[in-house]
Amino acid sequence: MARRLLSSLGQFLATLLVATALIFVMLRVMPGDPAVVALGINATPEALAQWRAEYGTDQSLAVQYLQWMGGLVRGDFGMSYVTSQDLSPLIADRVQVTLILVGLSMVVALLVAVPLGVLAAVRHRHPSGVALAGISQVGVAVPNFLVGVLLVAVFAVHLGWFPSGGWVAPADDPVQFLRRLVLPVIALGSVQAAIITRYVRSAVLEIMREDFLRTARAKGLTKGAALVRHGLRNAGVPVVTIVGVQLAAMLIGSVVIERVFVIPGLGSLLVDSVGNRDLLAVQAIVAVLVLLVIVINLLVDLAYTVLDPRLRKAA
Amino acid sequence: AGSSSGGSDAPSDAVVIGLTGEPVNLDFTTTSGAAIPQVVMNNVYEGLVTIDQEGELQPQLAESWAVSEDGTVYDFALHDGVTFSDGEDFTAADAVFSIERVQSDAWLNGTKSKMDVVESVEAVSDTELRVTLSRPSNAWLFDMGTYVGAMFSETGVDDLATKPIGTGPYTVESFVSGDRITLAGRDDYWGEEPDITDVTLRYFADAVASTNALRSGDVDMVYNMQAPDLMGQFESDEAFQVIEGTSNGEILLSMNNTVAPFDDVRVRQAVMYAIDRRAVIDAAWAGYGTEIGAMVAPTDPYYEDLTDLYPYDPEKARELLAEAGAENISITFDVPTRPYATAVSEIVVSQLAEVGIDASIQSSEFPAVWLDKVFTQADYQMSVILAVEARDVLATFNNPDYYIGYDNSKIADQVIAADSGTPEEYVSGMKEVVRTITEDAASDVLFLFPNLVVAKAELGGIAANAVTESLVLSGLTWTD
Amino acid sequence: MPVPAPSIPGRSRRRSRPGTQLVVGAVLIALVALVALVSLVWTPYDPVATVASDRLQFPSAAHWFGTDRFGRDVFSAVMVGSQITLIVGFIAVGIAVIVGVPLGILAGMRPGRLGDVIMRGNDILLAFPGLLLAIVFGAVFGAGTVTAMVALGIGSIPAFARVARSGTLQVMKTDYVFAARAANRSEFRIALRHVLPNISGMIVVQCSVNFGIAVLAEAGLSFLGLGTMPPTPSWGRMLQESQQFLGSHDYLAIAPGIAIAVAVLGFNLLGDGLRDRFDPKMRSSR
Amino acid sequence: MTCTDFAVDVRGLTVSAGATTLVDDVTFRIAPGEKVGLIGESGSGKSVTSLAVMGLLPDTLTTSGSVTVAGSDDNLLGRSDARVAKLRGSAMSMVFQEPMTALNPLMRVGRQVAEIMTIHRTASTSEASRRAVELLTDVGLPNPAESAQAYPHQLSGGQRQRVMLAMALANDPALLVCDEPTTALDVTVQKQVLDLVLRSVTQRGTGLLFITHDLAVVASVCERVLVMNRGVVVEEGPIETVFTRPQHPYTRGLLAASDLTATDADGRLFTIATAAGYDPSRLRAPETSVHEQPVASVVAPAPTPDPTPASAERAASPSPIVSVRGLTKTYVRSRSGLFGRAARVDALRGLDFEIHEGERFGIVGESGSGKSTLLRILSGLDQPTSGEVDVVGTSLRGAKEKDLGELRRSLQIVFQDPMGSLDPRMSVGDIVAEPLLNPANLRSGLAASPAERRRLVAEMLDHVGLPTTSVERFPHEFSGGQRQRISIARALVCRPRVLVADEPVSALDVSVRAQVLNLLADLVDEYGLTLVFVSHDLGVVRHLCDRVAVMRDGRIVETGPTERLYESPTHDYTRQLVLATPTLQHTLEHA
Ligand SMILES: Nc1ncnc2c1ncn2[C@@H]1O[C@H](COP(=O)(O)OP(=O)(O)OP(=O)(O)O)[C@@H](O)[C@H]1O
Ligand SMILES: Nc1ncnc2c1ncn2[C@@H]1O[C@H](COP(=O)(O)OP(=O)(O)OP(=O)(O)O)[C@@H](O)[C@H]1O
Ligand SMILES: [Mg+2]
Ligand SMILES: [Mg+2]
Repeated sequence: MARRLLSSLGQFLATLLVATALIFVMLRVMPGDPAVVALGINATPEALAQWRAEYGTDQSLAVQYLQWMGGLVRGDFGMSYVTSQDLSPLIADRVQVTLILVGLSMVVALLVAVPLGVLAAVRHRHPSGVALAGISQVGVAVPNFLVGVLLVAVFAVHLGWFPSGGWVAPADDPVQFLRRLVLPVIALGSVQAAIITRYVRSAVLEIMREDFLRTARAKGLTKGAALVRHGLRNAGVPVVTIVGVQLAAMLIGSVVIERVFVIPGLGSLLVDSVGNRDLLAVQAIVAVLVLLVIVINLLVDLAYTVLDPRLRKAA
Repeated sequence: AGSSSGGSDAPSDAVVIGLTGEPVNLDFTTTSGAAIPQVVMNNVYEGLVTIDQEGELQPQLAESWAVSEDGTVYDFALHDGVTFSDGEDFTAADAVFSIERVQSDAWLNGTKSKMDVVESVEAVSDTELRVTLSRPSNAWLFDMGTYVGAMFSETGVDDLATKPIGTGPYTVESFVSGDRITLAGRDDYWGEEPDITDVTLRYFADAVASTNALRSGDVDMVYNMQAPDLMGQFESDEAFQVIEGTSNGEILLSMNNTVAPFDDVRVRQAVMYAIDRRAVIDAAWAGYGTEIGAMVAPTDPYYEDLTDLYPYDPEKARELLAEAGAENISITFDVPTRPYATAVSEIVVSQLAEVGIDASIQSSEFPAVWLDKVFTQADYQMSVILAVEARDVLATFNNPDYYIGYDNSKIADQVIAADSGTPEEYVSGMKEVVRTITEDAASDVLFLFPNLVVAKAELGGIAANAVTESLVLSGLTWTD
Repeated sequence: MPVPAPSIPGRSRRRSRPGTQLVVGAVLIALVALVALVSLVWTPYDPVATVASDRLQFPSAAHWFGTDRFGRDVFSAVMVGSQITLIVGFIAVGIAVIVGVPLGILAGMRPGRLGDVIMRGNDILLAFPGLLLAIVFGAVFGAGTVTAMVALGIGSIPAFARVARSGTLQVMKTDYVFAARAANRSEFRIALRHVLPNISGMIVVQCSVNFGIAVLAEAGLSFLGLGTMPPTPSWGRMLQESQQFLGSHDYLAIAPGIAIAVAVLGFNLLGDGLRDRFDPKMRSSR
Repeated sequence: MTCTDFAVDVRGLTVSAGATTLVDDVTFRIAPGEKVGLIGESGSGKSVTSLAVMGLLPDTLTTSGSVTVAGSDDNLLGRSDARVAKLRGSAMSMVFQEPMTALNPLMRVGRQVAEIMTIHRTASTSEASRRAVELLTDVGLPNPAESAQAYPHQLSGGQRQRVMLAMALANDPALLVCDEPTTALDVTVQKQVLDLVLRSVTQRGTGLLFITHDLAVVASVCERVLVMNRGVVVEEGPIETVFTRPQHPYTRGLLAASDLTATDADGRLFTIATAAGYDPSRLRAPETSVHEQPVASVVAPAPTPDPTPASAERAASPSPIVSVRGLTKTYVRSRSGLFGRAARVDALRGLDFEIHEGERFGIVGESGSGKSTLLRILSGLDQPTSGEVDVVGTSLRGAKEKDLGELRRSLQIVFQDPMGSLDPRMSVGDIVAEPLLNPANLRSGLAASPAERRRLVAEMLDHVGLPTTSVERFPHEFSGGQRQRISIARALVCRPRVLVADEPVSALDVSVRAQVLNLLADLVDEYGLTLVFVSHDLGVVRHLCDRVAVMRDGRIVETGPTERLYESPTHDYTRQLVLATPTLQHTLEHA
């Protein structure tokens, strides 16, 4: 167990190192001189030179990379070329927003999807099960931004039940915070719920064919009880996989929903920074997103170990 | 910062305004773009003079001023008892500092050239300021009413990007990038204190989101609304008022005069004939907008209706193209990623196709890519942009190094003569200049951009005419 | 009988008739493909020509899905939009297959150091979701259809490499591979003759799944303005543009919305159907 | 344990899937303490019958008839799942075939055993866990307290099967159903488990329904037997009677094909088709026949057309075709799933032996003893860790792929799983032709042209008794026995000198097994092959081979001529193995 953890951690760090190098190189190819972008159109050559010296963009790439990495290790993303603001607090803010949005949506999705998926599997021959499977299939096919746009049109604009978007920090006003989250979480969560329902259904269907479930029934459990006691945890492994994959995809995929609901998340910041050619910001955001994805993958790996004793090394 | 939920239950001294196009920071001395002065001018910063809703010069920090006979010496009498938001007194010394700062290296914004005519500035006393110009200029005092003329505190320029300090009625309370800026009214404002003391400017990445927020009561006013097709829905709704203000912004179909095929005046003229500007306004901007024919807003003193110069005439366009040997040409069309630009571009492409110009759209992210590629490097053939600055016809065409690349040899002397002449000579001279530019089809001004404002019916005092970049907040008030 | 046969990838032993999912999926995809093909030679109107006098007309006999704010025929635009959708899907999936599958097979056939290196690289790539790549590539190379499909393609390489590797590992354990090696067949021949055909089922399933993902991602990118550029019709951008007409001209959102859903649903159903057909046991790639 | 006079009473049980009837009108009754066997070939409906009794059939199947279990008075068929669930695990229990998958991999086995008691509230939670350890002790699990804490994957197959048994017996059921509980186990382990089952049911007076395809096993466990064929019970009666005086031809066929010591007039094993000539009563015959038969079997199937009959004693042959010195093989596993296993596995720990041209060399041993590893090394598919291996003049130590062309021309393999060894995506023609594409073969001009290759393939298919039209078809279109023929055809198409076979018949039904063994024997003779034959089944090796090596834990513990080894094993382990292998004769004698 400890060794597995250690090797997971080692892999994690190596992945991170290579990934950051990749990000750095990739973004150096980006067109547009950051100095010109930052200073605007009529800046004098001296001003540009001064700016470059100040921000270190006149240094060699290797030096720039090392400086950047040095900052990363200290949790310092540097200063935005465009806004001249410290990126670290800004990104920290945005990460928080995205994590809340994505996390909450996933929780909601799981709360809906697990029971529905199990139901759809157990009743896979009944009309209700078939209907559930069909609904989830359609749900997967609907783009979440369409759901978002429709939710706004109906519940915010027409009925006025919820705000059409925006973000209020939970500490500032918990009630507003929650009210504003309702629609985006539904938009993001409902499509996720459809995806996860499909996976839960097929995982449970597969588990229902397993011998040990028959054993459990032979012990005197009814079908349902056998499934609950013995099946669900086993079905957990593929579900954890898909939850990990979806979480990783949502971190960036939520940008569309952030746009629809005017939520200042990390993805929106990325798109804005790309538009502003805020090189350092883009670099930092991509690094953070990649870090989060890697962390999710690591957690998924650990979750397997917790769920499945076969993956644990003998002590 | 988060309590500004707006809506009917909002306190009567608060207002939430929805905007699109967020400033990246608040320092217009180093960063270009209209978004910054929109927030801070007249609200946080003030100038010696200001420009009112009708486009007229009005005193602001200067009580009055006198101009010498030869038009080169301006004597300003400044208000007494004006303080900056950091508590410092505003004196003539600050004015000297501010004007000289524009000329120094600290000011990086390109508009600093507007201060080039200033030869010297001196503080005669705490409330007396003398500015000497190198030559008479009709334009200079007007420019002093824009953000070039903003008055800074000598001790308050350390962190312009996030903490602007001015003499205006508001201070910036918070700036949540990607979301909102909040302004708070000052208790110690020297002038009349505004009714609304709690202003939240919320920024929306797209126009529909901002109107949705208005409908759902999250914002009280959407200023410079970018989804004109939604106007109809608001017009028919009692709860809202819809104002079509004027602006100084022209939608300019820029043609690069230095590269083929637009280095040929006939091709440029063909484009002018090929485009049905009324149809462009109708399709791209739901009919809101005014044909003006040249890059001069009707609020400018030297405005002249030139819309008849190039009527919609595709036949003529084809003839001109044939004459220029430019039949069935292909061009690239760099379109900045702004709603008006994408909307305009689609119909322009379609109309150009009618006369045998195959324009392929290339999207340029705005501002960064567009500024870099089109504006700075002039690496483009055709583009479209909303030119928002006031009285910018000369900035655009009287400079062969500008991205338009218009050959200004014909107008350069006329311009100096007009600027240095009497106000009457100024007006007639400028009309002449503008006519020349238009006849040369330097670029096509598609229409004057409307400043569409939608607000709750009870909100009064909306400064709907965007004569300068500034959005004046101090007049706002709830009317019931 | 006494010892259970290992799960062998490949065709199912019973030649069952295709399931409803497969049929419905295939029909939907055929529909989209047909529309795309027809739109190559014929659309009711020129989908990009603006007709100012015809703007914002509700669906009618003349314009089945109405017209947009430029007076363009929505039906024609939806038809042509299917081309972009299919092309993006094909290229994205194609890139992922062409790069991912050989890498996965190589990693599976050389489970030692080489395989480890490949899979580590794959894990790193896994940390870059396709949408993220598309946004960043858009910044680097300019946003557009090509950038989007390449980015989405690269983003799906890990999925294919994983599937191919896990399939290859299973195939390499089978006795028929041992038999082929005992017949002195070269590794390359084994990969070609035994591994590839036997994992092709899983690959096809993965293709179908990723096709759906690519279609959705392209729509999302276009919605953000980072995908297909105007005036080329794209369903995602049509949806984005329809937003300001919601409530007054809903049909502008409905047509592209349904088109996206039909395409994605089609590919997902096809994928599920194929999965059932090829081998229900072979689904998880982890 | 109940006042009823039966453990289970099944009447007119019919199970159908749509239009097809899987089980047709089956009626039987098992008295308390009675041990009844249910035999029949694969697919005859044994499992369906047992699942129907337990109420575990999938919903897609429809049932009629009646099943009554002691403790419930009415027909269980058609009752709700909840109703029947109350009886499962208390009144009736079941042990399944596959010990690898029948236990929940995520739950400690102690809890799984305890659960059956808590479900039926026969014990409180704490009591149940205590009882679980007791039960595990009863079924002879080593360190029961510790084992209770283990997860299934940490136990061996035999141990898992004991856990299943402990579970099944926990609530003293009136009926225990065992569906092939030992087929996945080694013979020695099988013997232990069978003994355990017998002991347990006898002690508790439990009625036993024991399902197997292995006649010897059923003879050693049961008193009464039902013979099933295509869903119909064709014969029923005491073991004695049924096995010695079978009334139904199918029963007779099964018996004949199962008896590897009996051969027909041509010296070939009986199949169901040729069973008419079989005399089942020989199973009952006194001592003499036991002596006589093996002799006959050695003599009979060895017509030895080989001019130099391979005698086991003739070790002095000049150059052995296979020669192995100090062979070891160590696998380094990246991830070890097994309890306390190190990452290194010594699969082979120093082997020395020789095989001579024309010899039929058998290798027996239990699962994991290294038989397959050895074969893989002999065929150049794996590298030895140390030691010298010479096969048909090629030294395999450190040999590169390109040096092996000759070896692969001369040595071919037949594998155990008839489906898994044929690429499902290739036509039979392509499969069989594959060895001909060996560059060494192409160079030798054996089958340089496609036409020539087609001819050779057709000829070979004909030889193994498959129609020539088979070339166009795909493996899934063939039965298990036919597939094994394809495998054999592939192995022999390039006329190798050595044929290596890894458990080629253990996945086959007895009747098919006999056919395939006959075919192998014929072809080995005809082509003058050297045969290396691996099996865990002593009977098969005994029938086919003239010299045998017994493997255990990566070592050869004993080698010698087949008969000597069987009659007078010198090594303890060999003796154990021989004793543990149930044969019809033995069990019937001792019945
Ligand atoms: N759920 C089912 N649906 C349809 N047919 C089935 C089902 N289960 C089993 N069968 C069929 O019923 C027949 C009898 O199967 P069963 O499993 O009882 O055979 P068996 O005698 O136990 O064979 P084996 O020795 O291989 O276990 C087979 O032909 C099988 O294909
Ligand atoms: N590729 C491998 N990697 C690691 N260990 C292996 C490998 N192949 C075999 N082993 C191990 O080597 C030992 C011998 O295995 P082998 O397959 O030769 O046994 P066997 O006698 O053929 O058994 P069976 O009768 O079950 O087929 C076992 O412990 C097995 O787990
Ligand atoms: Mg069975
Ligand atoms: Mg083996």
